[in-house]
Amino acid sequence: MRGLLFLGCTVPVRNLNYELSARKVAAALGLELVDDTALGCCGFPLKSADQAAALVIAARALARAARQELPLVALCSACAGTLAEAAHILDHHPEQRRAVEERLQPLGLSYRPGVEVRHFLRFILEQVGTEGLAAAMKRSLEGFRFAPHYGCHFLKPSEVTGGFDDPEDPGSLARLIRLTGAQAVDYATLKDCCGGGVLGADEELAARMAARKLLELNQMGVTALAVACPFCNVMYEGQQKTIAKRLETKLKVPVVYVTQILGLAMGYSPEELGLKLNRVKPKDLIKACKE
Amino acid sequence: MIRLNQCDPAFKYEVAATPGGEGITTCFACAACSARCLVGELKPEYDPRRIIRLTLLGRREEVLSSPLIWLCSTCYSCAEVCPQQVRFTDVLTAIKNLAARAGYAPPSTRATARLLARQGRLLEVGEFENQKRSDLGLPQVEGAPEDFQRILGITPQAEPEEEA
Amino acid sequence: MARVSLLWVERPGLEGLEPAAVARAAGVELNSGGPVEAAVVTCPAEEAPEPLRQRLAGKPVQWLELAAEVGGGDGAHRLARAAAAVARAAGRAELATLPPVYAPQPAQKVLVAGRGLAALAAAHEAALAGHPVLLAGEEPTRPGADDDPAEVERLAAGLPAGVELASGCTLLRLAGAAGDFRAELSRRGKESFGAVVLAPGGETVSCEAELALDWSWVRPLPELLASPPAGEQDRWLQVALLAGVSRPTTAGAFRRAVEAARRLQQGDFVQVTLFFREARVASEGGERAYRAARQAGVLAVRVPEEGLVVRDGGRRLRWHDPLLDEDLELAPDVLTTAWEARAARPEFLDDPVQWPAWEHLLPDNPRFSGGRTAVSGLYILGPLRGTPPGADRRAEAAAAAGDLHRLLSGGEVAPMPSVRHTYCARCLTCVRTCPHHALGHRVDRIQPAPAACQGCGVCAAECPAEAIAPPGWSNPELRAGLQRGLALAPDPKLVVFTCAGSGRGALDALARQAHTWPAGVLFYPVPCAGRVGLALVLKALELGARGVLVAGCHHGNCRSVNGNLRAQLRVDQAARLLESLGLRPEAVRFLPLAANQPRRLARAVEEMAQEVAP
Amino acid sequence: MELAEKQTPVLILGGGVAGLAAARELARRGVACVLAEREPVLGGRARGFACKATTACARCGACRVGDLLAELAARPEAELFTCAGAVAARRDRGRWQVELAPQPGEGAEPFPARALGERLALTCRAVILAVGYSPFDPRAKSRFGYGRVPGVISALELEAMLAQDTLAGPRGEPPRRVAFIQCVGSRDQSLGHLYCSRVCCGYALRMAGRIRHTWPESEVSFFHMDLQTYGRAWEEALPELRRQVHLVRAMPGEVTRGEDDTPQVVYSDPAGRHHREPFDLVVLSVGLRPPKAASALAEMFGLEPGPDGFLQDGPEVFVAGCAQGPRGIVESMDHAARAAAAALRLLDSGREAAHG
Repeated sequence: MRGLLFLGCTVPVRNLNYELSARKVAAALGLELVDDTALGCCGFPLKSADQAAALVIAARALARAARQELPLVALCSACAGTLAEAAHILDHHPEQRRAVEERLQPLGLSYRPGVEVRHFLRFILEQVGTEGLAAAMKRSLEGFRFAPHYGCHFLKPSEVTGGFDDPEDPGSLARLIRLTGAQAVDYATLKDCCGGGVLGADEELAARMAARKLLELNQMGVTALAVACPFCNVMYEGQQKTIAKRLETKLKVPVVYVTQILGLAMGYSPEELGLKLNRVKPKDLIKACKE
Repeated sequence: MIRLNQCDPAFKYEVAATPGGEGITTCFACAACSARCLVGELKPEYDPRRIIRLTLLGRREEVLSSPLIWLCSTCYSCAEVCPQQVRFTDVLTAIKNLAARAGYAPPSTRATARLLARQGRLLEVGEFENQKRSDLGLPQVEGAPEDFQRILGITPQAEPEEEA
Repeated sequence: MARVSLLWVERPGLEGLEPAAVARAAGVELNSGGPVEAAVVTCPAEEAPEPLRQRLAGKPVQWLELAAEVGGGDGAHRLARAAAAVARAAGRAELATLPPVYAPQPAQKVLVAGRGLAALAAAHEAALAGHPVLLAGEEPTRPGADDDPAEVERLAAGLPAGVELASGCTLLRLAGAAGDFRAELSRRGKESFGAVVLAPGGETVSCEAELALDWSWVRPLPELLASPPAGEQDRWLQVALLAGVSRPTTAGAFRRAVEAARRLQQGDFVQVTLFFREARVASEGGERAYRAARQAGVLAVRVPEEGLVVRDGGRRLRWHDPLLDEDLELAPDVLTTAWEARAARPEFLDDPVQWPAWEHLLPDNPRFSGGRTAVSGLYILGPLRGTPPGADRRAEAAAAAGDLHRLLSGGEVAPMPSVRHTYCARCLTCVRTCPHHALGHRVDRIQPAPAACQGCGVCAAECPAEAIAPPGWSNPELRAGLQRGLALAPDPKLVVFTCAGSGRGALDALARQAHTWPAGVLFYPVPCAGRVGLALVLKALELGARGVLVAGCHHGNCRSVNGNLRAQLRVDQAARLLESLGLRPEAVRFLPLAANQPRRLARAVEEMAQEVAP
Repeated sequence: MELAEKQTPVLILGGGVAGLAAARELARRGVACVLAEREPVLGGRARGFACKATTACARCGACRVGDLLAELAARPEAELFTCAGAVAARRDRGRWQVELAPQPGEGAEPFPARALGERLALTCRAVILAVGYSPFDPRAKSRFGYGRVPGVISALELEAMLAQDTLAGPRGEPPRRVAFIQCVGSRDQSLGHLYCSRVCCGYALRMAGRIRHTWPESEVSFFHMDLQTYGRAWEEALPELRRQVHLVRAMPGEVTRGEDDTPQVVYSDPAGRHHREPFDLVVLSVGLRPPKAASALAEMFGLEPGPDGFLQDGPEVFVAGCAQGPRGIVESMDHAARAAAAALRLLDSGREAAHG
């Protein structure tokens, strides 16, 4: 199975550990991720000021995927969500689609319905299945406790992600984590938004949003918070120190990508999965996987 | 005191006619969205229901000029719990688009457009970044800024350099 | 009087009971194959062996599921309960051997007085049930205030042959009860009817009549809809529609209001603001209509109780919005209100001698559905009762027709109470206390209406002279059963009177679960707790009972309107008497109960049996 | 295969309140009928409902099911079957031919009904469909935590608990703080349920009253959007209701697992203030959905689909009670009288035609 890899803006620059681990996991599962270096942005950052332009930008990516007859596989939840939503709008609103087509034409592109948009983790769950995934596991992570963070655009709006998982009672990431032998913990702020969306508008508010989850997990004590989106990573890992300072407390919540957890269980070394790029490192986990 | 006779009854239709805003009028004020809004929980002056009500009342300027409308984290929780399918996240996107058209957008939104027009992505991928990528065994990344310039109708040369 | 025989059919639950002992204790003979004059059989008719049924054909027989009466427990009190049950049944069997007494036949004709859907549907349904119908009113075939005219027209066009239409004829006065109503009708004079249905069509009344509005300025909603107004681009027309501000509307009125709001909103440059306390969407299609109105752009404003300040007769409306924490003001160009159908009560019902007060006539009691009133054979339907328009009114009319047919066909109703005129002091206690208004006083005697008695026995409990009782439920008969049962029951001899509407059902449910009762409990079924009365409570104590528990229906749930309250009153009275004699007043109690509360009965009986035990 | 055959003027499918009331109405007019109930016992859901009386009857009507059963037990006209479901139907020369098949089920009551033992081909003039409703499955609203958060139950479970005196919190103690959440599965466009279920405000307020009466120290919060009328004395009862029950006008956003594993209701009050309130018990007032068999029956009898998926009358087929739309116990009984009357009218016209 092949997919057109959609890296987006942040991942290829700031979250190389995510990209590394995702590529490794795909390789271990026999999935081919095709690169298209010109894909660029998904359009999400423009939505609030000019959603029509954002839609054209997303449609551009969809059209490029259609040309190659490949599903679009995104690492960033916001990208996956924006692209999937764009496909939904283009398929359901003919007048918006006409407007988009007009603006795509000068680029030599044309939208064709039916392009599948998948977040990488959904892609592997659907393509490989839990049995296939279990078969790819080489190292048990038993004894480690991860707190899954689903974030917002991985599962919502559910009209667009359609039945893959229940955003109100999500379980897909926990399922992936449990496949490694590790424990997926349930916790009160499980469904909290990371606050990344308001970071530009109100830094203090964004920090308070992220802080709720960090405080809970800090007290609970977990191996790591497991994320699936570079935005969420920015808030929980990148901003962790700033948030701690703001709250005049100490926070030490390691943050890893779900792909890194899967990679470790598939037998890759922490090095190969870019764990040294993680800022708040799960030391015990790294140590255990070095042997 | 809000006088309804001085409000703009057409405002809600304007929002409803903007993509994403279609659901605005169906709100029956059940408060489920507000209950699930994390932004609102932490910042009480922000309340999805309040923005909907002001819109329905026709408080055009108050809504469009409010800095609160830019605080949505687009987490879609409100849309998920709404029994009337108002889809507040999308409604607010429609409102923000109207606000931007009316000149109320925060400066960062213009900067975003310029960045995309220049780089095809928000973060620049230059030699330094690609070097780092190749050190890690990752393929090179480029951009296609021309496409973005065409879509956005911006040529980076014509635009003055960033103001701030 | 005839001899009553006990015919013993073995049934599950009768194990260990000696038929001869039961017969002896009940004071009847045990039949072992000889001739039978009247009989009590220990199983239901449908369970009896065919030869036995043939043998008893045509004879007065009481079929008695004795096993259900006996229940579990030890031998002595099972025997006591069996004896009491057989004795009661024997009394009823014996009564049926008496020569027939004169009983007037109930009149069969039904008077439907009113207009619109409810009246027409009632006429249709009563005629279908086989009763001649007089449909009387000013214009019976004109739609009621909130009826669908097309549906009314359809019904009016297809009136069955058995319905006589009397337009321009109104009901002036009414007296009597089921089987014997006397009505005075304009242009027709006096006539007799078996049942009477009152179904006035009602008038259109604003739901906001209590508000200080300038009614000369307020536009009636139907009139506004007939010529919808429009505004201008630079000056929108503001329409305020009050739909349940003074108090929440009915679901029907709310639905009409939101539909009207939607249509008005569709006018050019018209903004409709809909004010209400509760969005009453509990009607068919109500929620859909409410959403459609909002979708069209109607502004929905929910105000709390007394939350809308009305100034200048409605030209300025002000309210507080808690969410915005702001006062809001609207100066409407047009003000209109939701409306509902209300029917005035016919004047003759206000006669306090002839008719019970309105809240007694229409008890808020789930057993009085389908148009029924406290007066047997009198039905009140449609707007006068507050029944929503449309399907609910059709259903109500059908249920009323079913019920009046049940009364007038006589298949089902208790036989008329028997009056011993030589004992009767004409004190009219029974006339005043009969919850069904079945009893009247004619010339010199108490005269029950022929189809009105429901057999509750309140008259028998209240009559100071033991002059009236439904057959089988007179004081002497009940005393006999008590005496036999108590003679055999072990201590503490707790008598539990169980009402047919509640205690009896609970008892049956417990019997099905093979509940084990404490020793010495004697259950005594009565048709209504109101039958028990003071005399019987005291008699039970006199005969050796250490406690008396009367299990009747909850307040507001009595089949006989207030038989339960009467029972409670008499129990309290007995308790006071005991207290004044220096005895424990707790020895007599009333237990409010429902048929689906068996555990409550079990608990109360167990507690009381323990408390009164010597 | 040879089928046992039988003729009857009217066949009633469903032995709940509406079906029994229709049978009683026919019986009172001396018309025979066959009633087939799919479950092993008669009485439908209402039979398991609790009496909600406090110092007075709460007018729920649940006690009337017993009256219906008692009256039908004493009448020969209605032949009652349990464990009997319709599997096929066809019209033939103005008659319905309906095939009943035994349904699995244990604990059938021997009296007044008997369990259908073998397939039965029935020929009848009219069919009354009184197949009731299905309660909304609260799992479909996962945000309310049903099946996930301890202490979250559906209103039907509360009915059973009150009826069987087993109401208790997760640790066996009587509940101190109880929340009712209204409109779970009703008034909901996102589910495609754009209707009010009509009975929920009534049953929930009655149960709230019963809880307050039984445990006066208990506290009850009532989360609702709009109160729907539930009785004639509603207006007068409102002030007392406000004293008894904390009426909160808000649709909660979710129910989460709070400290000590007790449920927490997250809501925003009318002034926009955010709350996370702990309770011992959260009761989801689930709405009424069309009966599960609705589409199969509609197809079997050739009925046009009714609003919101409920059933509506067809040729010689009459719908009674909640199968036609949500209604209370007493209203269902009246509604059944309407269906019975319609069936009688049909029989009557048949007689007239035969004579003429």
